[in-house]
Amino acid sequence: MAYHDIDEILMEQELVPVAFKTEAKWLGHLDPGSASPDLPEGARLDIPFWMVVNLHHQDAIEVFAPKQYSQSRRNALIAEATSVNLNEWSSYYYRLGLRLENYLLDVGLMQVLQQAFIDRYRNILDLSQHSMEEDATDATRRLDSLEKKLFNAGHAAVAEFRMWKRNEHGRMSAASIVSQGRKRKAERSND
Amino acid sequence: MSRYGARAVELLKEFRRSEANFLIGPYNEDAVRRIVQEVDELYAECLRISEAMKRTPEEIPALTSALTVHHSAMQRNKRCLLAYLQARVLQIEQVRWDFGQAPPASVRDSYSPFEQQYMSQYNQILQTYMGSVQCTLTEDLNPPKDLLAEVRCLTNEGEIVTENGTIVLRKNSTLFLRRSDVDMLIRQGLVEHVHSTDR
Amino acid sequence: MFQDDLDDSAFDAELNNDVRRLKQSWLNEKNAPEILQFESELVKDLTDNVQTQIRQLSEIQSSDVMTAFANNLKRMEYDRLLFVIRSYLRTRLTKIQRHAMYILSSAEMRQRLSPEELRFTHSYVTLSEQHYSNSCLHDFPEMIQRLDEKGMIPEPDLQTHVFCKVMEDVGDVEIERADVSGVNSVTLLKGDQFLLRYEPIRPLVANGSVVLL
Amino acid sequence: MAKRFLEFTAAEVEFLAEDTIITIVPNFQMDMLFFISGTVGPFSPSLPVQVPVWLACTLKTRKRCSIQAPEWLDVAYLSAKLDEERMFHDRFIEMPEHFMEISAMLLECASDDIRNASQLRGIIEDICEIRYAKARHGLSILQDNPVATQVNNLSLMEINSIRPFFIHAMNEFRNFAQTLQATRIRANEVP
Repeated sequence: MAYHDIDEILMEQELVPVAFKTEAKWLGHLDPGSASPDLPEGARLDIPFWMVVNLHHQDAIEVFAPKQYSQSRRNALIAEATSVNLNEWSSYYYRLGLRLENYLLDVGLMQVLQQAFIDRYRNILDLSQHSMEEDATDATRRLDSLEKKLFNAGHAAVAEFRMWKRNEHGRMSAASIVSQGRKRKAERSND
Repeated sequence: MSRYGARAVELLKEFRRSEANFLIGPYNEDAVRRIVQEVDELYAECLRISEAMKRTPEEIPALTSALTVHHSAMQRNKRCLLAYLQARVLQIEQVRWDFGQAPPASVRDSYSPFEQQYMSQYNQILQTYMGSVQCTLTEDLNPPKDLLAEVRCLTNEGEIVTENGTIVLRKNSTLFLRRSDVDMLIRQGLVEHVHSTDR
Repeated sequence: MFQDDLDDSAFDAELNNDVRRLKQSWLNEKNAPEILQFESELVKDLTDNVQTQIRQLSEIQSSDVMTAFANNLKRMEYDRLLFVIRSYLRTRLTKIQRHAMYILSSAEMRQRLSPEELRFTHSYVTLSEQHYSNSCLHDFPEMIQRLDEKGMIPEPDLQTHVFCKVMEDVGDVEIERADVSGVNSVTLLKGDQFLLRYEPIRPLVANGSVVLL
Repeated sequence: MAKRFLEFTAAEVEFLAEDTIITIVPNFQMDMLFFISGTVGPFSPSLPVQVPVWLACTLKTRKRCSIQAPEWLDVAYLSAKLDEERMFHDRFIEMPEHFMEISAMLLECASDDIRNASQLRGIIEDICEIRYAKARHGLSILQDNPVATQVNNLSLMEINSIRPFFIHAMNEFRNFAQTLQATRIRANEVP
């Protein structure tokens, strides 16, 4: 686990449905539907993943699969992994799924995740090797953040290699912050 | 759903948006202050829960979850803030490598006072290290192709002193400069590379 | 192979072995997830050598065209070596910054650094601690002010995959514990290239029987 | 500090290739050059001499020499390699070290010294394409968690252009496989 990894931190903000195994005093405010200051035994609500870790460690809660991992979603992934817009389901589909392993103990879910990644991975490979700079955003719209990272890694290396082949790599270029600044200025003056 | 940590997550998302545009966003002092304040409140709540536990030991099982949640929320805020600060530190260090000791004012204005201080001290320890190995590491970032590189001036910068003497930058004029001198000028956006002389 | 034919040439016989070793250390350093043993003598010898030569060159102001030409060519060679040295040191400094606290916490890692790098690491850790403390930590309740709690210190990922080339026959190397996968070892023979995890070949990179690509 | 200092660029791979020794025929007289990495020369008009590629290109650009194409930079030789490369689908043919970079550099600065330069460009392009397609295919059929992947005869430039994607993907494959395995073990322990 990377402490400073912003993606990891944002992933841990995803909501997870849980049920409290015992009464939890003074935590009523976690449940927007409840007016009571306390959570009764068996209370079901969604809490962010980062809150799950320690509560589960103390055996205070039972954890359920978030809806993006429901049986119908799994079936859709098994049937046609490549046509699913994973990003729409969750930007952290795989990462959260993998992290939930410890809490759900669901071998079936892990198999579905692994197979989905293997099935979709070939498309990502093709995209990263073929798509040009302009349409990269469009191509990656349907990818979750883990897939996007993979795409970016492949895409950047191919772009650099192509530049070398075009013999442009010898050119030194301005730092990205400066070129950006200049470009923005130019756009403004065109207005 | 609890709003604990929501501000801190917002701060990180804001950072992500600037980063996507290759910009160093302004240091969000207000957000940092509010997050620190939230940590204070969470801590006060932890104390309140602990005291209740001492007062009524039979309620300890029912209060443990509340203590855990508030404690986790403190750690969560801390982690978000440190991630924010560290991500910015990486950018600040990058600026030192890209622009040398004099970054553009627009970049510098985005720093907090502590970040300004970080910048100058980072610069110092880097200089000390480079001095001790007798090697200026911040130049020569690309493999040398030839001794000279042809550049076109982008601004009327006038006279500039380099390692190998004084040169005059007049807009749109072309110059042949020693590669070691050229690197930094290009990264500062003062000149652009025309082509390698040997390729 | 044509390359092998050329290896016997007179040019190659005089090739300074240090330069070749430096280039390999540079490759290893760029591709290994962790900081490797500093090649102190290599770097010191080559740096001294290059700097002496550059000084000598700048003292010779020859009006003879051919001498000036030869000097230019020499200067180009020195620049090439300087580039490798600088890039090697830069790569190491990048890793040091990433894993500074981890490096300081381990005697084994500390001794991989040059004295100059070690001094830099200490200053860098002090600087970071100061900055995080000033910016937010010292405003926190004391119980959460620490920077070295479990999981907080960034460490190199030794499990990452690397590309490597086998320089001498090694034989079977266990790559994976048997419970993770059925097949768990791979035979490393001279000349083979692999993509595999770094951790199992870590000692082989250190002793030079495997190099990273 | 920059991630780029931890990565190899195409320009750096080319830089390494520039130390390869080739033969030139100088048109000038000059004593031995005492380089730090070795001694070059002496140079006499019309007398072939061995020098590193970077020096050869520098001299050629200044019209101080002609370059002798390496034996392998030859239509018959490379055509045979191309056929061989086409014959095998599951492995890469052994090529001269740094063949992509050296041929690119020499064809750029010394095309007048090299016979059939444009034909050579075409053949090399074809070889590169086939090898690239093979690498991509090899990547696309990867799945699960191989212990090690053999990549004999893949050149440094080729490795470099697919490295980030390859490494990233393998790390993820392993992560999925390990998590699945851990779940299996844990789920069996649950009564």
